[in-house]
Amino acid sequence: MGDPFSLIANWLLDLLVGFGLELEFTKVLLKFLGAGLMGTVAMLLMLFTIWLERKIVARIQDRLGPNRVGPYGIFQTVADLLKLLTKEVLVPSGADRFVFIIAPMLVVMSVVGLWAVVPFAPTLFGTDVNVGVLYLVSIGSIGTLGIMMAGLSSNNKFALLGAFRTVAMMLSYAVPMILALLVPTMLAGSMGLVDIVEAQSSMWFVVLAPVTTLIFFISSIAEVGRAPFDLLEADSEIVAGFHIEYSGLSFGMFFVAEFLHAFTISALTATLFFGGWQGPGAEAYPILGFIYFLIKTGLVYFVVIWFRGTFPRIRIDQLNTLNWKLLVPLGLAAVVFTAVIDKWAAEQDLSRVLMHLAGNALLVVLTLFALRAYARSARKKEEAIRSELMKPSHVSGAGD
Amino acid sequence: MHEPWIFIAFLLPIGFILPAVTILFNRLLAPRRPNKIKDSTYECGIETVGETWVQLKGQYYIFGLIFLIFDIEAVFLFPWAVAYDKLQLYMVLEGVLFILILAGGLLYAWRRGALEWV
Amino acid sequence: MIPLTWYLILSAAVFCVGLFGVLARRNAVAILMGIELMLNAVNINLVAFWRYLSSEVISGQVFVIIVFAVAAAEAAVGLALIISIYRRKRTISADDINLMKW
Amino acid sequence: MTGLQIVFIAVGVITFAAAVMVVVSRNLVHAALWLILALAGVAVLFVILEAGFLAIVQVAVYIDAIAILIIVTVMLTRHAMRDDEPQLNKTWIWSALAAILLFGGLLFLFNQVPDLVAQAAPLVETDDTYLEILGKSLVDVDRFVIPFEVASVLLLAAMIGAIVVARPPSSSSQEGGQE
Repeated sequence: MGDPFSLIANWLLDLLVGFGLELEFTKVLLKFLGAGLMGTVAMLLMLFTIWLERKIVARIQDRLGPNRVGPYGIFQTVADLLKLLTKEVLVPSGADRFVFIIAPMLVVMSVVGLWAVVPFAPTLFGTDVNVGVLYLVSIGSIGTLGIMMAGLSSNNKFALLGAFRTVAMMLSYAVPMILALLVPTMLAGSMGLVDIVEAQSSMWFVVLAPVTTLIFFISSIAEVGRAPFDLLEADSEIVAGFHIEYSGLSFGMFFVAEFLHAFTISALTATLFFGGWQGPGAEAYPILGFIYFLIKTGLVYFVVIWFRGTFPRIRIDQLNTLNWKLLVPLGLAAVVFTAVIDKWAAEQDLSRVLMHLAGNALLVVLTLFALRAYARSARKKEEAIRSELMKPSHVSGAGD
Repeated sequence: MHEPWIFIAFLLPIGFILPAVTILFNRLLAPRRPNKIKDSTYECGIETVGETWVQLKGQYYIFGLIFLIFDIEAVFLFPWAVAYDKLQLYMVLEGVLFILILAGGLLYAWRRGALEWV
Repeated sequence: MIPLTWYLILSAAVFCVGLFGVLARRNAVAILMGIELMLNAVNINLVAFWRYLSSEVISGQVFVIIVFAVAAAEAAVGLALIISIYRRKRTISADDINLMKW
Repeated sequence: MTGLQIVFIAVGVITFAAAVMVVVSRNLVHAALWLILALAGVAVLFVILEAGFLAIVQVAVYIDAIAILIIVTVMLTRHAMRDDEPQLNKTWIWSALAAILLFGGLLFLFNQVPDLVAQAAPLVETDDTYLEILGKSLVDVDRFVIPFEVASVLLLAAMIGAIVVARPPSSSSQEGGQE
């Protein structure tokens, strides 16, 4: 009774086979239907999450947010969609037409593709491919390619520069993400996301690897290009970055991809580190697991929106420094710590959880010391420059 | 062995076709009156100066390069991480050595100032 | 089931296309692209032979992974060289990069 | 099984056509995009060959990293060569002949080998998945630990070498006006 997903799938299978279809063919057909359903749901879900996000951000900023169309403005996104649907799709002169047109589709594809391996419930997942984690990395990066194509084909130097900056940022932040993904793989002994969720039945990985969780979360927010990492398309400061020449729903697709990606990384964080559908009674009643999954994803998504509502945009050199000088070394250290500690704890027969927590605490302390040293040297440099500028000779020299 | 991939083989084209259909709808519904000024490059109303293909700076290459190296590193390390439970301590340490050698490369790039945004 | 020969023919065809690119293109980046095509053709062959002749041992896969690593290193250094040559000589045409020829 | 054959032929034709476009397109950005299509085709071939890990690695390494690096290089060096210049050198006809001859020779060779192996044995299922075997053999002293560590040294060397070569000369005067 608690498992409507396999119930429906089996019922459909029986029904279609009853029509005289071949079993193998029917299975493939069902997969096709499932994929179509998943893609459609993913795209339609945006109508809701965009509204949700606008509403929450508005509340954080002490505004009302959308409140005209429907109760609480819930149909605002539908109205926006209809408006965009009537906007002319421009292709700028001198643009590389074909590349220009397929770029947003590629971006959406890379995000929708991520959903294939996410286990929503014990019996509800697209597919359990044994290289799931690496799949996330490689398919997610195809979006980078789409952004680059958008910038290259627009025949606009600002689109080109925006695209290259975005690509540089996405490539940079993919590095700590890959490193962070190594840790759950190691702890679960598998790259399949279904296996990773099952390995968290006794203990969520966030307890074993809090530092890694944070690295993954931050780098995936950067990968999406969300605030506070949205400086490359900061609409209040520069024009729009790589999608400056896009209009109508061509632009809308970039928009959809970004919001869908934000939701997807919440789902992935919940899956990889917060136990996915794990919870009391989830094994017996998969529908309960699905609800747990939704609650966890919703909470993580709320944190993503919270980040967006509260953090100021960071500067581009800070963005760069944060990645290469903090997240990547920390990610490398976290992988090494986890690898050594887990094996060592197993050999010495020590408590796994305690050892991991101790290792992470040590990592945090070391990081704090390194940050203090870094901040001191930076302050010293700044003071040196300031005292240089304040010298009387310098001031009078400038007046001559 | 092919079975897990069939779903992906369907989902990726669907993820491509859905936005394509939406944009197609947009094209059918929306007016189409192109003119020269509307189609010109948008630079906040200022006339475009010079050619589009501005010279990019070499820094982008460095970031792509470091990403490439770490990507390959991941290719070697993910199987190692999958087999982690079945490895002995010295095998784990070999993987750690692999990471440390590459961390040396990162350190070099750092010292050379290749990681600065200029 | 697909005969092994199909893979061999496809890989040979891609290899020859890549070879033509390497021999005939003037632009150094295009030459590198040709090399990538050739490496990929080799990879198709390696994986096909692994699958058809020795799927019980893992060596074929390790072979391919090493080829990936070498291809990455080759692309990284090759492209860096092209950028460097462009900086110094303002050309990336393989015809003009002939200082070491005689 | 014919379904798989149809998929193979479609993917093979796309891969080959994309490969041809790589070497003939005048616009280097287009050539790079065609290269990406060819690489994606090869990834699908790996899936058909039941090497899922390698397929994903192909996407991760080639499409996400190497192809992007190639496009970046094309953009960096775009001013050196215009699209309307001749893209092939003077001896291209001989190159084409060499490539065709090589292809003919290879076909001849395939014809000589009597019936390679028509049927692939199904993959043996063991207790360990093949990824585990792969990971284990990479760090096993009796198997591939030397290539594994040498690969890391190779990557280190490539990284340092490429940074040294690609870094702009310290006097940035000649690079004026860059973004």
